Amino acid sequence: MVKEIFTFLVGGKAGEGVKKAGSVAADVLAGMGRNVFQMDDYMSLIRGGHNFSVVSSAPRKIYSHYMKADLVVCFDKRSYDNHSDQVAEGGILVYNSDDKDGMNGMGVPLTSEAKKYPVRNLMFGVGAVAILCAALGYDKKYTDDLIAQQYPKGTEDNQAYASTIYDHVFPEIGGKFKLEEGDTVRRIVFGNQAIALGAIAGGLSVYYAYPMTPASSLLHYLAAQAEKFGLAVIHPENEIAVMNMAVGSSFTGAKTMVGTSGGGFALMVEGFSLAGITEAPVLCVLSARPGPATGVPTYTEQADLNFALSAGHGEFLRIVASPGTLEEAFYLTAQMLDLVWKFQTSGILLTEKHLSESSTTIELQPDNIISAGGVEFQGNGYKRYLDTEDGVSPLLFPPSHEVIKWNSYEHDDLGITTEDPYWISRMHDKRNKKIDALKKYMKSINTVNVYRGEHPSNVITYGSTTMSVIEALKYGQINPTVVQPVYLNPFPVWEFEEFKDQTNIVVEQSSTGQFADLLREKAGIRIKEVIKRYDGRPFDPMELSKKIKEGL
Amino acid sequence: MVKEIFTFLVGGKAGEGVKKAGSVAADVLAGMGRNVFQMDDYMSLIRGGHNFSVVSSAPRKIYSHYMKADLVVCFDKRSYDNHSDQVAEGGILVYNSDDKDGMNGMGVPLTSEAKKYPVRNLMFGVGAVAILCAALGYDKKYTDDLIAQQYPKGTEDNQAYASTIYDHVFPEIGGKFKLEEGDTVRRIVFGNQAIALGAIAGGLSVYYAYPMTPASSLLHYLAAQAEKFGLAVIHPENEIAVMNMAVGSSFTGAKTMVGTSGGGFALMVEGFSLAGITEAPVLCVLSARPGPATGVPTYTEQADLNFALSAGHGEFLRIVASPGTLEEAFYLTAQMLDLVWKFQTSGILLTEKHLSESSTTIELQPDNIISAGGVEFQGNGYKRYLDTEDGVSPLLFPPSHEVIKWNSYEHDDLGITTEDPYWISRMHDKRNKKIDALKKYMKSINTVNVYRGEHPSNVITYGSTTMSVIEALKYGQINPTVVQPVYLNPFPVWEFEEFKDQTNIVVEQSSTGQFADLLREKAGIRIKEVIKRYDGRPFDPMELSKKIKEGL
Amino acid sequence: MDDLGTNAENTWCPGCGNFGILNAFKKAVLKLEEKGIQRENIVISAGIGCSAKIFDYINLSGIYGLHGRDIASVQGIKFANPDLKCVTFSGDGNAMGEGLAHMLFAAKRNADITIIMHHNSVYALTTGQVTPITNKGWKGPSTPRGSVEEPLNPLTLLLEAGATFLARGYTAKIDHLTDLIEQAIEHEGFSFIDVLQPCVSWNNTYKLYNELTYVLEDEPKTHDEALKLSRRIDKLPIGVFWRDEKPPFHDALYGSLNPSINSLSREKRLEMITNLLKF
Amino acid sequence: MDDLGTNAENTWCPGCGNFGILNAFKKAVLKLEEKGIQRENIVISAGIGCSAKIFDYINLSGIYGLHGRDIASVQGIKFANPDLKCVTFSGDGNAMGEGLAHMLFAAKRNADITIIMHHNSVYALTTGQVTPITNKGWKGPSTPRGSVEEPLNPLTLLLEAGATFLARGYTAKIDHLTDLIEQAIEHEGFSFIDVLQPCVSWNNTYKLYNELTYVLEDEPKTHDEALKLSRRIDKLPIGVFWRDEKPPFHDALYGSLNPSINSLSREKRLEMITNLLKF
Ligand SMILES: Cc1ncc(C[n+]2csc(CCOP(=O)(O)OP(=O)(O)O)c2C)c(N)n1
Ligand SMILES: Cc1ncc(C[n+]2csc(CCOP(=O)(O)OP(=O)(O)O)c2C)c(N)n1
Ligand code: SF4
Ligand code: SF4
Ligand SMILES: [Mg+2]
Ligand SMILES: [Mg+2]
Repeated sequence: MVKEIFTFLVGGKAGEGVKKAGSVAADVLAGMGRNVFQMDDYMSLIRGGHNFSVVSSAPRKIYSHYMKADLVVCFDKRSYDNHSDQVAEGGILVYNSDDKDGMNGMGVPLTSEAKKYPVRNLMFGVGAVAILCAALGYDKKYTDDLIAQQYPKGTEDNQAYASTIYDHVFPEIGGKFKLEEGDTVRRIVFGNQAIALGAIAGGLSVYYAYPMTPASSLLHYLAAQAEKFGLAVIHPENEIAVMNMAVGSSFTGAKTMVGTSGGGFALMVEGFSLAGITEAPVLCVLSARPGPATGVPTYTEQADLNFALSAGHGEFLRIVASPGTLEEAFYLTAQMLDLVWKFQTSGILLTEKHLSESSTTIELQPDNIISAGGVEFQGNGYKRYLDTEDGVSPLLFPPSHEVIKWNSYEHDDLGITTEDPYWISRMHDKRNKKIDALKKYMKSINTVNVYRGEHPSNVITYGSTTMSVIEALKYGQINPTVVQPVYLNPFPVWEFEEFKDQTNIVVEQSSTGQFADLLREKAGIRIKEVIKRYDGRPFDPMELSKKIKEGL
Repeated sequence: MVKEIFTFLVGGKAGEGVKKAGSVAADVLAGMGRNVFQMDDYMSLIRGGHNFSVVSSAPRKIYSHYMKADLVVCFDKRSYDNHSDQVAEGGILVYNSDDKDGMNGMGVPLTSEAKKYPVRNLMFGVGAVAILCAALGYDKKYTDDLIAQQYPKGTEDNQAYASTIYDHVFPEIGGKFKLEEGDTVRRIVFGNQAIALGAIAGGLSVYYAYPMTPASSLLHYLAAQAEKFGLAVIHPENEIAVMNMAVGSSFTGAKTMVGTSGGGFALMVEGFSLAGITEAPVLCVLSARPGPATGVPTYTEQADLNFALSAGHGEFLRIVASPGTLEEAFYLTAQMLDLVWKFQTSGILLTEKHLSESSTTIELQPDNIISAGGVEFQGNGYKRYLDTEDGVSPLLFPPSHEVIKWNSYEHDDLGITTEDPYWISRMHDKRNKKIDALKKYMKSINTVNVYRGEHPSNVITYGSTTMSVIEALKYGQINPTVVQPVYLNPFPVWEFEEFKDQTNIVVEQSSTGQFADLLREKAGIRIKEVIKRYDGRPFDPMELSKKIKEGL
Repeated sequence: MDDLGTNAENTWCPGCGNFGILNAFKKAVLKLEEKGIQRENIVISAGIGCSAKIFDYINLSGIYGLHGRDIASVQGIKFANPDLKCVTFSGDGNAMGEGLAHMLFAAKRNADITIIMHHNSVYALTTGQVTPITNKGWKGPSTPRGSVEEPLNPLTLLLEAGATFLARGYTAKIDHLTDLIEQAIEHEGFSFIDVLQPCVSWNNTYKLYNELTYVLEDEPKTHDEALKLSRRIDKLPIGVFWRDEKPPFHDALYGSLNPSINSLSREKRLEMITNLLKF
Repeated sequence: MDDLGTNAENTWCPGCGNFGILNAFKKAVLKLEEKGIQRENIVISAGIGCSAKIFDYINLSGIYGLHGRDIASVQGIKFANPDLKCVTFSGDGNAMGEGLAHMLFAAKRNADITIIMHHNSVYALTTGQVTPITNKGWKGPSTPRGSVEEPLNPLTLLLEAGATFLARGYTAKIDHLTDLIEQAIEHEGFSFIDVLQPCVSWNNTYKLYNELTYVLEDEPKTHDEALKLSRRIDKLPIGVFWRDEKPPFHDALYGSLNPSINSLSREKRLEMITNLLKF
């Protein structure tokens, strides 16, 4: 059986190596030159519960996992209950016969075999990998080498275990799946890694963050890379410190970024407003999860949009952009770092758990990256808040013979506090000029992705949902035009003129349809239907394609 | 000379009794049965600088101070420089001849006379009061009594000083202004006092706040009234504590309110979102000043509108309403307290320095007040988040045999944490139902004030700017219809149908025109012109009436 | 005791110290019931973290608050209804990191609440980062080269802030911990228990604590003795470190008023306001 | 010295203790210049309050931050450019109230910054409310019946948090204060000066401080002595209370890296990333 798309799903308890098995599967499939997309679904706990990892692959670029899998491996009864009906036609279901028997599919004694070894940690995952290897027709040598490479701890036990499991399943499923090889072997990158690398490429020097899912892996990745790239990566006492420290660091000219999720961002908004009035270039990565409040920490949602668009008291330029794919996350992060420096203001890279924590094969052109910059002052008589034609004042950094004052109060052009009506309104005007200047600049760059289709209607979406939409259209072989605003504030209305009165379907992960409202309210878009999902799970391309078809 | 409107303006340094003189003047004028409006303009400092107080009065209800004054008293040169061109036709300018002489107007040796007394604190203010009494034709006895009543400390010195100043000016200006008496003597109330009294009337039990101008006087007033009314009024370590404590208090059934300005509110938004998901009834008074960040603490602006409308991560019902007058502030605060309890959610009473800190004669009908309420549970098997038709679950408070769990995580109907897609989307739906239920309810109450006029066009405004608009129209004798949405979220679009395509002029105190955008985007209002002011000062009715005339 | 549990799925790692806290707390509630404190008068709160999950497992009313803010919310409950016994379960990251100011101020004002701090020296639920009380050198994902900071000491800080009841317990000494929890809840005023809580997944300290802990024979008599004891690291005393008497905040501020109950009637309020607005 | 001032209008009350801090600071800068520390290498910050207005009056670069957050912002400056000497002026409400956690953590991590705390025991700019270090009984507008809380002690808390330089000064002893400021700025690591600052408008403590303050002869040698001294209230010692040596945070975390200067070139970064993405 040769299939274009091949999906592997592995489910079990946290601590059993589910995610790792998914990653290894992704590597195996990527090693065939295929493109892969891995989505990890896990609960907010450390051991137990129910996690699963699903890896879809294709010779072509693939934008989403599929919930119907060709090979499903379940470590326990709960996984079985959750996933036994997600086996694709002609697919295989493998379950742990020690946990419950007499079920459909193929039973494998994962537990009793594992018990023969001292360290059982992650071992089920190793078993899943062995099952995958067998199903794909790889031999034992390949499997052994793979285990050696991917499980450096306790390799021998793991190899022995893998071998047993392999032998168990091979007779029945060996070589069941013949997959087309792809053109080239690509790196797999996870979303927050793409963001981190984009930031570094764009010139990042300092990163502050307090851990918060799903932004934590950005902190972890950057902390691990700090020494190599000469970065300061700091985890302070709380998010308020994070934002206020970031303003301090940007004062020195260091390109500074912070990252968090909704609750942490809520704590940052006072400092965000500080960045607004001091005109401090600070970029915040806001990776959303379902809210309000603590919400559902390890799942995905797009419900922080409105909050992001108007976060912070008072009026100032907030640049908000959201990447549609992991590739875009890489370039866009660098571009946003550039923009906050060019326009000296605060910016938000808005993303979601689904992008931050999913992985995919990726081809990046680091050379295409934009490096963050800004106008630097030359000469004497520096005025921090010089009112210029576009409202952007030249920058200067300490140490300097000139005095550079950033001020959280309203101020005159020297940065000295004022209560004078003249300066109050003038500084409002100055800052507002930057909004116009940015809009003008945005007209010279790509702010909306348009994937032209032949069907005379459009699907409008944004953020990580873009990936779901693209894959759904591919799967469903429908081709409306896909319109994805990358920039959300200022909203690039000028790009929407042509779509305004066409048949538009909006797809988003929010319960109130914030994005649809934004389109209607800011760009006057007529909307036929809004497809929403807000149970914390990303869209599945099959289901979504059906919904889009119905809507068109 | 008999005038309808009489305005008294007194200017000097902080600490010289400027504001007190304004209040005494307001009392004097109110004592004549007239209506008064007092606006205090002061810098963020304790001694020195330049403050002024302006009190306008009329036999009819008056909605604003006027910047052209009939009697101007300047304590120092700076005041003279600021206000000497603000004397109305036929008006009188009195200045301190010890600070600078040879100027227009009438010089009085305020300083050298004051030096004769040990305590000079506030004494200039006493002088200003004496000047007012003389100009209004009050005799010395009246003046003496007034001083005794208003300046209980150092009364005799103050009376002696007042007498000297009175004698100085009487020959020239004695009885210059003959004012029409009004119908009845009314109480003078300041904005935050109206809010405080409205809250108390509505059932307030607990108030938390951290001081922040222009919300501080709400804390101070409530702290002073706490014992009398049996309230807990607490000033904790910061605004984050304030909001999270408030959620805790509302858990017990106590009607709880908090108050702050933009920067403090920014710190509260995480807790605000907590109120959203726990469905905690909490009312926040957000009294705005110019931003961003520290901005201009003692001045006025309406730039926190968008922030208030979507504050907090995630999706939940945020009720936002803004009073147009001090009377409305009284009733609306009680009504908002009621609504947050009825719909178990967080609400914002959005106001501005101009309302919070201005004073006016007021006639209140406490009986018209609404008392805060909510559905209370009866019976057994309590479920905190029972999904009902309108999404509102019955309330129950500890101690109870039933278990009552409020949860910041997404939860099932018992309030137990969940990651189950079923409950996640169901609870989103449940909370969203409250939005619809509230909208339905809002259709049964007054959500938009419409002051019908004869001119075939409308002036749309909100918040304290409403007062400026009404007075400007009275002054300019123009009568377009004034439309003032009291509720801003959910926005009462249904009330705007008739105005949509008419000639609309918007008046607001923001630099980007947030309110105009809201009208355009939410209600599809066609807008001819937006009149904005954003130098921290409220509109002056004369100037504003000119602008409105031009716009019509 | 069973009915003090809930149907929520327990998602702690097998062997986690948090089980000890759960058991000790339930036992303490039963004992308090014997003494006449009804369970419905005990309300609980929790921040966010593994520790905080205990909220779902105890069948008592309360608020599952925000990370670091439970200490504020639980005070809010107390201040509005002083009749309730208010306990919050705080992770060490929660209480000493995000929530440090709230805890110190609760001690300062002698808020009549009980804080049970789950001391595992990691941000466990967010995968093992350093907390403010983690030892220098800790290699967590945010400090891959080892944390460079000295830990804070919760007990000495709280002593300086004016706490009136301070204790330390150990999850493996359930009866001892039960007793501490009972005393803490009974204490009128601020009470805090530093509970040594091994985290088997990120920081398994059972062996260490089994070796180092010992039960205090005598409670320190002076502030200085308490300080000294709190600083010990060669051995880890468990027991009551400090006890003092001061009027609780609500009492000092508004005496016997119970704001959630003693609300004036609508009529009374309106009458008083009408009078206030009359001349 | 004149050129250390600005054209900003000074809006402090005549006689305010803040003038003493302004003068002492300017003097200290001149003295440091004599020692070779150039003024452009000194940057300042401030929170919000009367105290913070000093930012406008000193002709040095820096950030006028948020209420309570200056201590975070000034650390942000330091961490990004460790070559700069970083000083912040914090009101006591600012440092001990809204900003308490930032201050304690700055001490804990030994951030190489100097905090000059204007100790006037009131929120002066917001009209005289109680601060966390105001004595019990204070009748401010938020505590009309008198505050019911005991004050915190900034020095003992900072000692417990691990501060490496602690001192107390008095605004009326300008030369002494100058000397303390100089030493604090020179100190490598966290430094804090508790400056007794009479507020003539809300809390005029000149008489009290003139009576109670005395200049310390010897610096305490031990932590215990420092604690004891910090607790004295019968007399108010001024001088250096504590001095310790520990590597400053930036140094411990990333050695000699100066993030704002030693940024890798674009080429180098892209090359490294390309390599990282290759097999
Ligand atoms: C404002 C905010 N920031 C960050 C988080 C993410 N977060 C959840 S739990 C936690 C740490 C928990 O550590 P601790 O309090 O020690 O609890 P433990 O898991 O160790 O019991 C963090 C940082 C959050 N929920 N909210
Ligand atoms: C978040 C926030 N809350 C409140 C305020 C209002 N505020 C400004 S200054 C101040 C207190 C200042 O007291 P302190 O720090 O002691 O300075 P002082 O005026 O006494 O020098 C407050 C509460 C603010 N600016 N920001
Ligand atoms: S990670 Fe640690 S603290 Fe969390 S449940 Fe597991 S053992 Fe307990
Ligand atoms: S109010 Fe106090 S602290 Fe502020 S300037 Fe006046 S004297 Fe100084
Ligand atoms: Mg912990
Ligand atoms: Mg102070």
